[in-house]
Amino acid sequence: MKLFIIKFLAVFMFFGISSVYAAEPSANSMHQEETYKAQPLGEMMQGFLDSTGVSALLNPSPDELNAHGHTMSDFHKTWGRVIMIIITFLLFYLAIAKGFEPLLLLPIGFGGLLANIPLAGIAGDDGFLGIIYHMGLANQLFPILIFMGVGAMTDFGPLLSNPKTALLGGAAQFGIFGTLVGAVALSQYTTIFDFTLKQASAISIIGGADGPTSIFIATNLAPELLGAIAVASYSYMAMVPIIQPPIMKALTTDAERKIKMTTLRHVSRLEKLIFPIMVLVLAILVLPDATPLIGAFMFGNFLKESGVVDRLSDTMQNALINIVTIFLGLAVGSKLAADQFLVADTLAILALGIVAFSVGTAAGVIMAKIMNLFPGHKINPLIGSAGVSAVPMAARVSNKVGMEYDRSNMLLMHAMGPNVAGVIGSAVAAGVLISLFK
Amino acid sequence: MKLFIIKFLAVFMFFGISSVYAAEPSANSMHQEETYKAQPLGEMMQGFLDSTGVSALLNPSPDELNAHGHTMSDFHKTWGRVIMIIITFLLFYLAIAKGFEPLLLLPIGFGGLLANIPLAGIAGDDGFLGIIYHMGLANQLFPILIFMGVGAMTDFGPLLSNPKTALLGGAAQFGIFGTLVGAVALSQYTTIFDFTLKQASAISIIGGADGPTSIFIATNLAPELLGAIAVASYSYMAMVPIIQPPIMKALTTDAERKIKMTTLRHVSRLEKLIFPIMVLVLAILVLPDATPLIGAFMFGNFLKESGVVDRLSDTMQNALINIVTIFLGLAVGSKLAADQFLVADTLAILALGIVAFSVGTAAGVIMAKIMNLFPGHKINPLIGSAGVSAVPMAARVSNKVGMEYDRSNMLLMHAMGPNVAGVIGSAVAAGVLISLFK
Amino acid sequence: MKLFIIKFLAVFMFFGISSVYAAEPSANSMHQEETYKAQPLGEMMQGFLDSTGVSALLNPSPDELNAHGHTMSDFHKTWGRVIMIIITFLLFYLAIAKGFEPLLLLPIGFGGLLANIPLAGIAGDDGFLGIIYHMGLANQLFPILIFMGVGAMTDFGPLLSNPKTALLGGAAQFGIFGTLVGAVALSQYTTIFDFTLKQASAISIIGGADGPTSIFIATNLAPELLGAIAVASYSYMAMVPIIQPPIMKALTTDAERKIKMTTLRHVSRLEKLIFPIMVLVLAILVLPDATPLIGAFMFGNFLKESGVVDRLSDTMQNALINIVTIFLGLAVGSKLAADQFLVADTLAILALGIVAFSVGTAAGVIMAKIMNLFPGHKINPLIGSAGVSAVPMAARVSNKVGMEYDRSNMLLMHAMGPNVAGVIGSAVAAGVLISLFK
Amino acid sequence: MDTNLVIEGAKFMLLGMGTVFLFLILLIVLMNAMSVIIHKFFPEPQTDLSASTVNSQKNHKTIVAAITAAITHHRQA
Amino acid sequence: MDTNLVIEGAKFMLLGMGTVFLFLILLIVLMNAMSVIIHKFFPEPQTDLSASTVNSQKNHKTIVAAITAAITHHRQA
Amino acid sequence: MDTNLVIEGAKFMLLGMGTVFLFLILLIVLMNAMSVIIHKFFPEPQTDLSASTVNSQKNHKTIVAAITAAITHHRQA
Ligand code: NA
Ligand code: NA
Ligand code: NA
Repeated sequence: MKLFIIKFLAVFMFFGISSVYAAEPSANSMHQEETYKAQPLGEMMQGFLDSTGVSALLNPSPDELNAHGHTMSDFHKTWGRVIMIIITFLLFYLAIAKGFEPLLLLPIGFGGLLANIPLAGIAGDDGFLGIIYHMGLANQLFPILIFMGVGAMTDFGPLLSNPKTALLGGAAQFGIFGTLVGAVALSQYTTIFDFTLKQASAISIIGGADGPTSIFIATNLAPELLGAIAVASYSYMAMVPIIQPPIMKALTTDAERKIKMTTLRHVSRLEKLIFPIMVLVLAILVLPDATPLIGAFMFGNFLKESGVVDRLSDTMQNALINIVTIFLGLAVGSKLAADQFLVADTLAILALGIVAFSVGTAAGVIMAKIMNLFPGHKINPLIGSAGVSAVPMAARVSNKVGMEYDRSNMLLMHAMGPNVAGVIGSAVAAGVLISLFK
Repeated sequence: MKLFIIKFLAVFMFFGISSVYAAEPSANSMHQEETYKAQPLGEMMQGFLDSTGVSALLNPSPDELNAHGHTMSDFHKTWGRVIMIIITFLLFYLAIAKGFEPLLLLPIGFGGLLANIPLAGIAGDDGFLGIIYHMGLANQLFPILIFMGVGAMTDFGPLLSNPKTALLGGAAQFGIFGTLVGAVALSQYTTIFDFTLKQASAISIIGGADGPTSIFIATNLAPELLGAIAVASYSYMAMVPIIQPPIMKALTTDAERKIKMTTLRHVSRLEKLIFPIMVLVLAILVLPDATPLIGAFMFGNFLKESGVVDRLSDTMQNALINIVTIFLGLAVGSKLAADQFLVADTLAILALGIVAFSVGTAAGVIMAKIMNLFPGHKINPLIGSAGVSAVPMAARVSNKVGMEYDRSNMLLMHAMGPNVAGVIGSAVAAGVLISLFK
Repeated sequence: MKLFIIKFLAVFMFFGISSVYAAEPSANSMHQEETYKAQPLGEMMQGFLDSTGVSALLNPSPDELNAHGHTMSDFHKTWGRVIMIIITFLLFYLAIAKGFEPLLLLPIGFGGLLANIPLAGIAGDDGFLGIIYHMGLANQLFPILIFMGVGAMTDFGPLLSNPKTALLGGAAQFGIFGTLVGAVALSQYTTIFDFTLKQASAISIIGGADGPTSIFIATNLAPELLGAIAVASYSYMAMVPIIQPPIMKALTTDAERKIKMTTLRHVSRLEKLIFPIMVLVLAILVLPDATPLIGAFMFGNFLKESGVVDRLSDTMQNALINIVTIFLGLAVGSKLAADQFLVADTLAILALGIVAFSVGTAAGVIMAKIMNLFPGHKINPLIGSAGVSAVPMAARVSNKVGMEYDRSNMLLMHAMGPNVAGVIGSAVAAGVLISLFK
Repeated sequence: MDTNLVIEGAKFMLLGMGTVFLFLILLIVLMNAMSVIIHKFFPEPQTDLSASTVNSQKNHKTIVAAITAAITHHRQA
Repeated sequence: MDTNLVIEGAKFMLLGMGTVFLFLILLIVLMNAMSVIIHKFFPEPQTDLSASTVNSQKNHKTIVAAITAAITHHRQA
Repeated sequence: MDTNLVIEGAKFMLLGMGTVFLFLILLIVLMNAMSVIIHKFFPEPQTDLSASTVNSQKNHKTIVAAITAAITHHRQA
């Protein structure tokens, strides 16, 4: 041991000798301008007390600015922050105890908690939440990367084996556009809401039940509403087992709920391989504005189905999507600062979001009933609700409700078709909105 | 369940009350300037039809610009894009059905597909391909990170046990410089090519048969040719089993092909540990301009051989290199836009690339024959072709051709020496080119 | 095979025909301004020789600038670089042969090696070390991400089961502030040191024995000293088994060293889940300036303890922290350029760092002795030294020294309490320093 | 000159739902066409299935062999 | 008008150590309070433990079953 | 005053191939020197090999023990 210390001291000596050689004054060793100003201890203590969170929450400084450099109301500096912090605790509770989409609500909630800390400026341009936000959310890269990973996790087999169920995923998009009309109507004729067409569009996309799509569109059309939209979107996706069943039951008869669907045909590997390219080419021809989302999704899916780049596909589904999920969640959470979230708009967004979800669910179910008016294999309308996407939970709900009425009726795989079609449908709807505001 | 809904509504109420407190007008709730302009439905439909891909491909707008803000010819806006999309399909076919370097050709191809979508601007500065390009390819970070991972995957043992085979990896660089002379000669005296010295250098490096080195140099010397150079480089690396054998057989006699090489000596761990540092120090002394590439490569190798940071080495070889491969591929693909790829230069690059590859292969084989003129253990000239690098495929080709003539002649490990020396040789050649253009 | 070649040639033809269609002159095919200037071969050779590392080290160009665009002394261009390269070799030796924190010292050392290469400019703004530095170290993102990962690896159970041991982790911070006073005193009254208050603070934080905290504070308060501070911090953390035992033994009696501590009580999952939130809320109320560090740490810990996002927690502890460790190490290493490291300050930093470490160790041990003056369960003072953090090595040292005197005395889990409290304590101390210089 | 947002919203709905259904109907047509074409011209080789079964059997046997070797080794030790 | 750095350093120490101890003492108080509250109002269900044991036993059994199946298979083969 | 690119290219080749060979020849010399020095002064301890064998044997035994335990457990159950 002693020998070792001697060795180490020798290294020290070496540094020493080296340093002596470095005799010329260098830029580093010059005494820097001292930015620190001495104060009497009393003032210093007072200054320190003023910099505690307790003081900042009770006696906010009038010149404290928000993350965007704007002034904030006193409410947003004080109770607003306390309320927001309590709201993030509720998100934690829902995520952990109730299992509400914890993968996103925990990082979003924690980001919101950090964003509401006074004086620290964590969500500001120099804070780490702000840095992460600008790194990948302001430019919409994170939702795109998430979409790649989700694409690599998606199996289009059930849709390919029963293509016509795609229509259910189309009908469910009525949740988006119906809510859009409702939102602008209430904005125009009442004083309840006051949304621009852009904002209403960004909100209505919650009805698409796709987190990344919602975040992508919100960042694009109404970044000031991003926090509320993301929270509403993921919360409602988590609440699918609560929101959907009553609607599904109200719109179907007992006989309809017991419809058994024919077994799905086998889908060849080649079909699955060509499908992502086919969808992308169709999007190119019909709606190029939807191709960033659809392209990213189909990129992930194509890599998986190719079967020759498993290491890339695995990384997309694991390390990459996990890292991006952490960053995306924190960045979205940075938009939960009190002065941005505790506004009347948020309540309106939450209300419109659940309307959008419900309308989408109903539209999917009704579409199935309409399709049953035509000849051909009958569709169990319970799988219509899966068209909103919220993959794969909505499909599981279809299955569960179906089994309530006939324990031998396995609807899961049948519901996966409209479920993934709903993702495509929402991406198309998003493309239409982007296109209209260009 | 009902209890739960009540709880959730309570949260809602809470939001509501909070929002009421937030009574003062905030920046968010103020009505934003509406950027949307109302149009009659007919015009709107027309505008929407104009924004379809079909329309954009058939009647391109005269003021549509490319990713760099320059004007494009009508050909590049229409059939050019269609042709490029078909070319990316060919890349997919080669990667999936023929096993052509799918890890890079699939992401490159998909990036190319996305880059040729009209109106969407995915390869533009605000599109996600453009963002990824600027994040890590414009600044040459991605090829450096790939090199780190490749370094961590490389075993210099075979080279250390038979050092003189490094000369084969040197001779193969004649593929680079010979092609360079040819390219400038044809540019000077004919009208076939019209390359500057910089462009010719960037193209010739394809003969180095190292993807990251090619991309690094192309980004440095001729970014406008990056797409074609990268595609050529990876395509030819994938075609090594087709390109090399005829050349190898034409240049060797039957007796030469049956030469058996002496067994490789055991290499100690310490040798492998010191080797990367030794190469780097040599590069520092001889050619500092090669040290970014060689340094990154040897960093990865040194971490692996140190044996004390396996978790870093594993991450480099897996999560990190996979993520960067996805990004690098997409970013390179963004340079496959029709207006950049469908130019006469591309054909010239493809032609020069295969010449460079073939010359390098021949030079390696001939070098082995020259070395056999001197006394000492004889070298089987079939391992000379492995000097182009294309690790480890070229070494496998040497082995395979060798076994065609003598089933008991295992050349694989002997060929790994020139194979990895070829990587170093190409990095040195790249350093010379960077140095000359500084 | 031939068929295949024909197919490939068909692709070529296709390119060719496409290119012919692309007849109009494009920006790419126009001959670019040639930046290269022809020289006689002799001059070229001379120029090339001047661009070798040997020449740059022996005859440095007078107008060579450092990574920040400032002039350098001749010493720093020549022997300084050689010395620094040798120092990085010493770091490699310590990391590999002696097991000194290889996860960080290897990347830091290699970064230092690359940063001292003449002419290559790897640590400059366009070099890859410079790019990595600006990507995540200049903005302090990397240490924050490391802290998240470390948080996800930390178990607060031992602290929760014996809360009062947190005081030991507090006392050890005396190493920071005691050294701060000493450093400014020697700067004021002697000519040995010449540090500003900011610099002295950044140096003293080495006594916190937390790598990320040191790097975070150094980047914040004295980026010009970052290299030396990081190297000192990690070196001393690695030397804990050498530095601490003599101090621990000198300050304790034989009876004290044999004190057996009561078994730790079981800690419920809920306690572990609430703890990170509790610490963060306390930090918000008392010291918001400490919340970036504490928030990141507790985010990681909270995700782990939540038990519902294991895939995120695993990624944080593996892929993410490993990638960031590689980048952080290289970026820190880029600050080991001779002109920044081979200055008298470095020696002072190394000297002050070990003082800070020793004072912290002593303060922890003495605090335990003071606590034993009060009634209640006795604390073995050997666990006091673990309060400096250096998790988990300091706790292991406590255990090892304890077993030297009583082989049945297992102190490890008891020492983990002050060990993790030391991390919190250092983060609070860091927050105080940030707050005072705001 | 105020824009009637409701009418605009209705136009959005018309265009949006129209495009979504157009897209999905075209997709259904293409999926059906692809299925017909692939089953006619590129039928999935039956051997594929058996190949993968063979493969998994092979894996299975490898595991069994490893375990047996381990046990044998243990008995001998 | 020169600042006496030593006095400033001493003030830093006072504030710094004061804050660190204040923070940790509050934390100790909170930890103790939390422990009391949780053990009183949210005692950890004993079933949790047995549940996890059952779970791990289940895993264990699965492994054993797999090995046995493998061996049986091997003997039959 | 036009540059003759071919001559420039030839110079590049000369310098380039020269540097590549110079570099690799120096590397060969260094590799041989290193080999001699390391085998003379830092011979690889033979124990290393056996240590790793012991280690892998240990691993092997652990696996065997685990399997045996599993089987015993299963028989008893
Ligand atoms: Na959807
Ligand atoms: Na090469
Ligand atoms: Na500490």
